[in-house]
Amino acid sequence: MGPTTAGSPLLELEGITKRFPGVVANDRVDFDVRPGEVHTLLGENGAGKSTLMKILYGLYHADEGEIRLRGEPVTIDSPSDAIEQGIGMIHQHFMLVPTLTVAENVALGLPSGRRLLQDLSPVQQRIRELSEIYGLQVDPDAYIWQLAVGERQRVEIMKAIYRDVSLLILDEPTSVLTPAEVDDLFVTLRQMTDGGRGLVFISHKLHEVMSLSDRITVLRGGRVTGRTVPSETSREQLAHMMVGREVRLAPNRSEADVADARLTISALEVLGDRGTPAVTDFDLEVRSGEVVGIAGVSGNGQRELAEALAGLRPAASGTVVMNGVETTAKTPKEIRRLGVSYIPEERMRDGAIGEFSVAENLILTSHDLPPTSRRGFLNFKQIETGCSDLVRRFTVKTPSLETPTANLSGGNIQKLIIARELSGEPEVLIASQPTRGVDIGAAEYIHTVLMDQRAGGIAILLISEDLDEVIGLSDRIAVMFEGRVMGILDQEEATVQRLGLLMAGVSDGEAEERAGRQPAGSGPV
Amino acid sequence: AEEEDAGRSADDPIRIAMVGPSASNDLAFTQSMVDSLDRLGEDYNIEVDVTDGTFVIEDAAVAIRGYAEDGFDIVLAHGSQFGGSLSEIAPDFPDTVFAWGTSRDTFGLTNVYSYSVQSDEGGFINGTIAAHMTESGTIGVVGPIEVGDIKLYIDGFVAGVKSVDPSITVNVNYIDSFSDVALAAEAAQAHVEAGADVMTGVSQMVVGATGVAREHGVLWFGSQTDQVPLGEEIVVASQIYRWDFQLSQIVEDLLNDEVSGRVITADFSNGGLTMAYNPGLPLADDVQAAADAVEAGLKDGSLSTGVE
Amino acid sequence: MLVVLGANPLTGYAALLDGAFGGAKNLANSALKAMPLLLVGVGITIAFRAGVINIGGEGQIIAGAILSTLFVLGFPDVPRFVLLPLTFLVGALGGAIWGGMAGVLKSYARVNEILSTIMLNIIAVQILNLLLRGPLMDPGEIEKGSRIPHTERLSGNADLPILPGGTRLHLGVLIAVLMAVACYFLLFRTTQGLRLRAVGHNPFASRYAGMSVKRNVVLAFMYSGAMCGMAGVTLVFGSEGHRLATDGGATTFTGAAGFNGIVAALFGGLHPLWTIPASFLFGALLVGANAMQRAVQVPAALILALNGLVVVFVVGSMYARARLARAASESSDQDGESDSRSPVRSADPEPRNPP
Amino acid sequence: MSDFLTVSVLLATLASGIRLATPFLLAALGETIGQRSGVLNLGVEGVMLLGAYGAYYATLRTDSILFGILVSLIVGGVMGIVYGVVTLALKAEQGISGIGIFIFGLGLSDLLFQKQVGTPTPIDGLGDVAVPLLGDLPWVGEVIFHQNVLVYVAFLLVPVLWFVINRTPFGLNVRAVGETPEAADSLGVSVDRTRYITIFVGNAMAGLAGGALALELGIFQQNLTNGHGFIAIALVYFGAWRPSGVMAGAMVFGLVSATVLQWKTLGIVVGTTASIVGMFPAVLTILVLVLVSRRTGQPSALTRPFERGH
Ligand SMILES: Nc1ncnc2c1ncn2[C@@H]1O[C@H](COP(=O)(O)OP(=O)(O)OP(=O)(O)O)[C@@H](O)[C@H]1O
Ligand SMILES: Nc1ncnc2c1ncn2[C@@H]1O[C@H](COP(=O)(O)OP(=O)(O)OP(=O)(O)O)[C@@H](O)[C@H]1O
Ligand SMILES: [Mg+2]
Ligand SMILES: [Mg+2]
Repeated sequence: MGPTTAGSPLLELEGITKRFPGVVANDRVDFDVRPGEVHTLLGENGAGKSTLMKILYGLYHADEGEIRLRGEPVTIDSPSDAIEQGIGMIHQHFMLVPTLTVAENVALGLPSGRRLLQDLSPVQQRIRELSEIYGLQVDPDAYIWQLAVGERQRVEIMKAIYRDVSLLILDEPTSVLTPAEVDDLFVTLRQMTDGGRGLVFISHKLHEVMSLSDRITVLRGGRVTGRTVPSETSREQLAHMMVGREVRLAPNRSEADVADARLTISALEVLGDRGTPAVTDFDLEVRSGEVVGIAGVSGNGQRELAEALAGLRPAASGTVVMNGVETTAKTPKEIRRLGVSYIPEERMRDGAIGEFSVAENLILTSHDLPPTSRRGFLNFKQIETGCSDLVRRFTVKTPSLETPTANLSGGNIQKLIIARELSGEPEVLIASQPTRGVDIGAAEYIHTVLMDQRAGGIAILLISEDLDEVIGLSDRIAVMFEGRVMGILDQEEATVQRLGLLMAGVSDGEAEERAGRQPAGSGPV
Repeated sequence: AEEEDAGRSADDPIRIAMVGPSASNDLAFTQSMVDSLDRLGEDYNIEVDVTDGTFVIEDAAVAIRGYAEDGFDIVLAHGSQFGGSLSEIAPDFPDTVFAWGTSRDTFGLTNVYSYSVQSDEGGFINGTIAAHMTESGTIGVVGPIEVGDIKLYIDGFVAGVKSVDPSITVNVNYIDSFSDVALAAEAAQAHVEAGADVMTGVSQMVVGATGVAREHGVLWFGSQTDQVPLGEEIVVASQIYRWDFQLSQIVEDLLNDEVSGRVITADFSNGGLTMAYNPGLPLADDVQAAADAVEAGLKDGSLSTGVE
Repeated sequence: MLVVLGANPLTGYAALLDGAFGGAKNLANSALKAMPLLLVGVGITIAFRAGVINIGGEGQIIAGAILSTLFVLGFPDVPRFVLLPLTFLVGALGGAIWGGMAGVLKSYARVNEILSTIMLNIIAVQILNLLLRGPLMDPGEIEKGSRIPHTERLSGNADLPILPGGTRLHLGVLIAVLMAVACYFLLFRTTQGLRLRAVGHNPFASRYAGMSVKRNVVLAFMYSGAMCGMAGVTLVFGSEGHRLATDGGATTFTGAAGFNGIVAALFGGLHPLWTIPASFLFGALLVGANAMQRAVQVPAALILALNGLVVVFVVGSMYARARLARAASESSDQDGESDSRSPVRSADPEPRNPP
Repeated sequence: MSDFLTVSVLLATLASGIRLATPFLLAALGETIGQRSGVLNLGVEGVMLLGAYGAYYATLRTDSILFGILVSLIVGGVMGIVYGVVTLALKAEQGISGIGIFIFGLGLSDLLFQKQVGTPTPIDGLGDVAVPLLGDLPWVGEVIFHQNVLVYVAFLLVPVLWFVINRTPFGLNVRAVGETPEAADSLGVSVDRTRYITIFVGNAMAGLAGGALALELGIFQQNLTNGHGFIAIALVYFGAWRPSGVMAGAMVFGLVSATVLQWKTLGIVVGTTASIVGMFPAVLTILVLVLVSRRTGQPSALTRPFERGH
């Protein structure tokens, strides 16, 4: 990792200010990128990272400030302006058209060689060449919907490389990748900087930040609160800079007080959206007072597993027994009545109703149970007192119980969901990605709550892609790969490396064989 | 009692209100009444107010009641579908004269007139001429809904054709709509494809059928109003409803203070129905003679259409 | 627009205002015109709140009218105070069945509800015409040979009683208002209402919370249809003719209330209570337009054209209002996950000023 | 009558079916291109009515059918711009604003007709043109390849539209914008511009569909289209958003209507059975929607307004 390149910056952002109703998302932010470097933006949720990058990419307009490219002031009003200036962006969410092929996705928005006719053959040709050069395996004729997440991310990179960008923004590109894929990605990114390109990198994973960055800028509340380089800092220090206080990166775990089995999954098979098996031959047991983690790269059947356990997706075969009752043929409501709660993966989609008030969301799962409901009518007095209590106990930051939930911050919405799900005093909790996209401070709180619940005797199934989280919280860890359990490790024997290999589909035996041949420098810090 | 009659003196115009289901210029049922009111105005001192396009019966009912409340002397509910409402409204306004049609029902009320037409007579005349003019031996009829004066006309038309030559095929097609021009056109097209070289039809949807007729040079016979505007080169003859025949009787009753609800039927003998021939398409002499003979026979009662 | 049409706009508007609001009689007419709009509008509101678009008001009105007519034909001699409530119930049932079909089609066969309701409208009209030209035709008409497609005068026991005050106002108007209030309670005070709104805003979260989206979609359509069915009852048993009639065409007896009710609902900001004044204004506009038509001879089609503009304008301005509302409210971290929902569906549940 | 199964009757029905399918096809193809870009236009019926009136009135006044066709295209296009502003700039709920456009078109066309024309005055409609060679075929040529020019235009538009959607950069933009507008936008494809174009073209085609109806009939009257527009929308679902499928659907509807009419003309169905037959297209539409409900091909962004940064 070479020293920062001298010479004039590729990009300079000066005094960028962006206000949204009620928030200053960016407050006089200065930021620059030099050719050949990776400059990381770090900050908790809502710090304004994406906003700053969207301004640079022409998706938002800055209220104040100046953008200079290669020393020249420029105005960027739309993505086309950005593209014209040689800026590319990999967005926090995939920007791909699933029904089109890779080549079509790459060709989108580019002038065709044959003007009014779409001629894809030169595009396909060029994609193959670039695949070769950058070691990016993509098939130009494949449809996006056929691709796995990792492959899709490669297509995103290919789009940028194809356009020969000189500045590439990567907004949380690694959140959906296996550690091995992250390594591959970093190799490609390094190749890009070696070619003199500048990169802006955004990630919540501090070890990635430490390993890839040349420089790091930390945002808090829309303001720059720190600038540093990896060699002069640590993960703990970065966390402190982001949150503004001391953060415990690893939660406190007490001794497990395990009792009888509360959730038993045997030989479960679940079909995915396309009708092919997404979960196969799945066996797992979670006992009272125990956290069982499920690690894995997203798209390996975790979502289908969670949905099947919730009764949202039929099981093709196999059995699930919760609290002693077989549940595969039960409705979501019946399962909930057995004392099962969920923290769904997609919080705004599955967990809460944005337009509903905080109170309405808090009673969503118990609205038809006394005392919330009385003979079909809502008991507003009871709702008021019950919800105030929950908001206080779970420190949900909200102006009032009537506030539309969409107005809350992501972390607070997550706390609201957890408050609701734990309010029914469940015996089984299925938590999917409970801290995904949640900032360090809120994550710390959520971890504490989960540990308290475990101590209280709940059986917790924790599905997470965040290895630190899984290792930190779980008593046992099952790794899911292509719908199966690749292996189950006890907490003590679980390391990021071992889990990473299992997540990539390499069984423990194979892993030992390979141990000697690991590429240097690719291991996470 | 003349003086008591809402204080109307002989000099005041008679106020007539009309509620009609389709547009005043539909070249069909509603227009025939508007035209008739115009003709009536030549003989009487009248003031006319029209609400047209009230195909929704309840809207018509509100208008009928509104006119009655506003003190009109005569309120015309021009459409047999309005009878149900009228039977409920008329008893509330014993001093207002109501007339409706086509119908033969006064609900036993003394202030309700009903008017009807013996439209089978004109149908019979048209049918007679049509039978003489067809060369293919196939005639098409585009009808809307099988009710009242429409059914009478079409039955009369078929009878007229058969009276000349029973071997002629008459394809009758009720398209179940007074207004669906496209369907009427397609029905006409089907008739043409079935070999028809003469057609007839009733109601405002026939404009679709006459378009097809013009395109294929198929002769056309009309009813209700003079349909020559729909095709000078194809419209041979039309039966015309002269509602002023019935209206003038009602006005006379009113002026003579002899209002008593009754049924007034127009036919060729009393002049309530007449024929209009297209001067641009004169009939052959023998055909005209046959038509005139039928008309004369209907007038003096020596001939009957045989239609119920 | 009047000027373009060559009419004196002052005379026209004077006639419109007078026709709509001038005197008790005209006010009553406006209220009578508003009555089915209100019932349909409230029904449409329920559907909207549950995230489905019900264009099937016409068909559901007809279904309610047919079933209630059959009922009264079958039991003409039941005393009025028993017959009337039962007639409304049966009419509501008819509408609920017809609406429920669209719900079932959407939930269990994934048929777009906009299209299915439009088709169900057509089918209902044809069934109505079939019945009125066939088994339900007034025997008197058959006897006379005039064959007008309407039923016999229905039992006087089912006539909607005229309210005191010397106008034509009848019980149906009161029932419509009552239903609007009832639907307000249903939507915002009951557990069922919470489920309907939850499903409408976010089916995914509702599923996760244990609600059956399919079931609630069907229910929403049934409630919606029930309201329209009751509108059908008021149109038949409160009509001048006291009978079920058709013009044989697509407009039948409804006067396009099934469509105009949508306009009223939008006008009322998709809130049951605001739909009350909104439908009244709208009913007055329709009544006044008829007066204007007579005064300055402008075709009634003008009102239809204006209605269309109103719909487009109201829906269009919702976005602007939503934006303003968003700008006004304190908004914080949306976490980039809030998806853009249509402004209509994210209409906030609080009453808003009628336009 | 027993001769309803003769070859000539069948051919006549086929020809009639093709003719009846034409307005469906034109309107449905226009709706297809709009929906492929993610915009649902429920106002087709209203636009068709305005196009029909425009074509009729222009032809009535100028005696030029060509001018009439042009006017129907322009009227449709103008409505497209209006609808574009409402749904793209104002982000109005598409389902409802489309109904508004329908009601507006229904009212305005009737209003203008009553004020400007009044009495239904016929115009000389579109004459039939024989296709060279094919038109000379015995039997078939006589019946099927003697149609008015808009029939040929409509059927030619099927491959043209397929080509534009699948083989041109613009078509690529349309498909992307209808599926994942955010992705298209992030690559500099203007979502709004693409949609304005498809709505403009789609509505112009709806206007033309109305024009085809009016010029074929040589007349205009209130509610001339009588539900054509709504069935055209259903046909897009039927055809799974593909021009060829839409064409198949339009033919099915055309043929069903033609057969029903033929049967009525020949007295095979009479009286109240006619009502049963009258509801047949609607029942068929629902059945079809049930059968194709797999939704294969439905553009994911259909009815979803696009706003950058959301
Ligand atoms: N379109 C918008 N309208 C209103 N507020 C917005 C909008 N976009 C972002 N914000 C607000 O601006 C602030 C910064 O958000 P931004 O998405 O930039 O955060 P971030 O640092 O990228 O967070 P994360 O780590 O969750 O991605 C937040 O408070 C957010 O709620
Ligand atoms: N040479 C090429 N140039 C451009 N696009 C191509 C080429 N070859 C294949 N395609 C792409 O392949 C697909 C064409 O598939 P296909 O011919 O099956 O069309 P379709 O979408 O199924 O349409 P339909 O079945 O309605 O005719 C399109 O997505 C098209 O863009
Ligand atoms: Mg972000
Ligand atoms: Mg194909």
